[in-house]
Amino acid sequence: MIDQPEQFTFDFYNETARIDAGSGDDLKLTLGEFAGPLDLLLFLIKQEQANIFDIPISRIAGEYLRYIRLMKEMDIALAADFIVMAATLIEIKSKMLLPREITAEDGEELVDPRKELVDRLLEYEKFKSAAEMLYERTTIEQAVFTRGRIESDENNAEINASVFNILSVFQKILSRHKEEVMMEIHREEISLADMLKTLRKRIFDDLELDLADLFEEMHNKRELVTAFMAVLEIVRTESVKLIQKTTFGSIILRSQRNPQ
Amino acid sequence: MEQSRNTAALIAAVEALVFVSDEPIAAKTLGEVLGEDKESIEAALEALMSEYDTRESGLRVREIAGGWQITTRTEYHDEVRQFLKTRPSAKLSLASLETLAVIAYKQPVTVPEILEIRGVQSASAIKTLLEKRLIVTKGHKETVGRPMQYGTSKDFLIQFGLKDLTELPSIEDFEDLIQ
Amino acid sequence: MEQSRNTAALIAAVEALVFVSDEPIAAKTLGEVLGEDKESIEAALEALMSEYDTRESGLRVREIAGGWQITTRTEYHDEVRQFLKTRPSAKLSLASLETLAVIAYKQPVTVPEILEIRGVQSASAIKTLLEKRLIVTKGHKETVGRPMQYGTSKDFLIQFGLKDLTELPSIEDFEDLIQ
Repeated sequence: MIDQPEQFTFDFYNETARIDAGSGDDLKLTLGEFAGPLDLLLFLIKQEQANIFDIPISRIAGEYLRYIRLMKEMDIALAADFIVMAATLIEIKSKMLLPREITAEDGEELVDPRKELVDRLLEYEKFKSAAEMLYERTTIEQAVFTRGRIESDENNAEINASVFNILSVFQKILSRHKEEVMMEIHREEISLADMLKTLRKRIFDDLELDLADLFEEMHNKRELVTAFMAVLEIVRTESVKLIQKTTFGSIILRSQRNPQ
Repeated sequence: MEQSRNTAALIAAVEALVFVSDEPIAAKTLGEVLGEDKESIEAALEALMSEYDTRESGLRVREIAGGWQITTRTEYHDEVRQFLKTRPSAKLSLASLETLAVIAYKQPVTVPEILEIRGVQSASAIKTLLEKRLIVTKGHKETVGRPMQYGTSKDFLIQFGLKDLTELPSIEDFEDLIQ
Repeated sequence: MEQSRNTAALIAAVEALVFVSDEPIAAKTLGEVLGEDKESIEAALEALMSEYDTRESGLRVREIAGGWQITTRTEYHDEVRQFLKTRPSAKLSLASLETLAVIAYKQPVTVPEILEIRGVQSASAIKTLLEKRLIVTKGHKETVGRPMQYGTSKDFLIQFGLKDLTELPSIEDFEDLIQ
């Protein structure tokens, strides 16, 4: 295949934010990766079977805040956007409580304090539907293939790079230069069990492992903690010793097993 | 190029060029290479397309991303996939698809404008879309902070099977779906 | 695979597979993928081949190196060659791309400075970039050894669709996305 463009699939229905309400405060929460406050609001409106053009703001705001609190309790990192929305809801709610003043012109309708929010929700829903349309299109396109590589492909191809490639490549050089590890956004969390497995293999293969090297390889705090726990565990359960040859010198994990 | 080509020879030449081009080839390019006018090229492309359709070929000729391309017919995707051992891959997240939808309809559009619509930061989605070349930068917006603007790429058209951006359904059409 | 394919559908499936294969595809492989016996596959290939011949296609199906492939017909090689000539040649290697990136962002820049940033020699990459006219020399730097300085060319701007160098995305634009 000549640069068969990467094909995309998307599991539309499993990735949306889902909040399973159990009985009372016992809620299970599955937030889609980057679902935002508008998603949460739409979800709550649907759940309350409310009319989007006449949102029972007090009830929805209450529910919204309950979910926010819950997410905080569950230690889910809350985007600032969620808090901003909470403030907006409270503001709308308080405006709704004010007595409705009569406007200068008789009969002219008052601007509903909810209007701006409703407009935003409607606008956002359109793009959600558009995303779904794109998903369907790309699904169809996945059944289409282009020709295999032919001879002329070898001596061809325009400069197959965009400005962004240039920037991105430059950025990589810089970070390589500074010996910085660029944090990947979707790094998979490594479990303690996996870490232990890796660690065991390395120690028993190499017999020694410099702890500083090991920790250097970790990409974030969480991995560091996992690595640290793995070290403690392996020292406790295996014939492995922690050795420091000189004060302030590097700490070495050494296998006490006899090399085969 | 010689002008004395008959229709069949022109269609055949067009077919050969559409085949060798590794991306969709524009009718204009075909005209330039073959020294033929726009009408002849378009007629040849139409003829070629219906020829593939009528003989129930495993392939078809189609217009996409401002050009013409030969691809397999969707009916045979099972067989092709089995042979190439490809699986549909590389998931786009909901965030990426939503962000892509906003960019497709609002381009050129800046990160703050996308935030305004989605109500949530879209930075990592934009990065993914750039890496997959579905979007491209479109210069800075001449406004406070000169934010970068983004738009969809040619790869976007190809990936989503579009001739051009006007083929996207109007965003207002989605309103009806909502309520 | 389902066995109930009719002849036309088998020919079409064979055509699709021959088309997508990078290498000439063996009849045996076709049989395996399609779950058809040798005779049916060979009959389908013969039928396909004569179909291409009788309709005077710009392409033909041929047996080569123990497999089957679709190629352009020799009659149209002038046109094909003409078309291939119009295309810019050769992909940039990663080394060239990296060197180009350094030059784009750090220009005017000397070879020792590029070495400093990339950590590897870039001499052949610079040669390639000069040949492709993506970079130009920008006079000597008034320092020890008076090394030559390089910068990007007008062709660079055209190739990457930039109005001018200020349109290059900034490192900050990128970092905004990384967070």
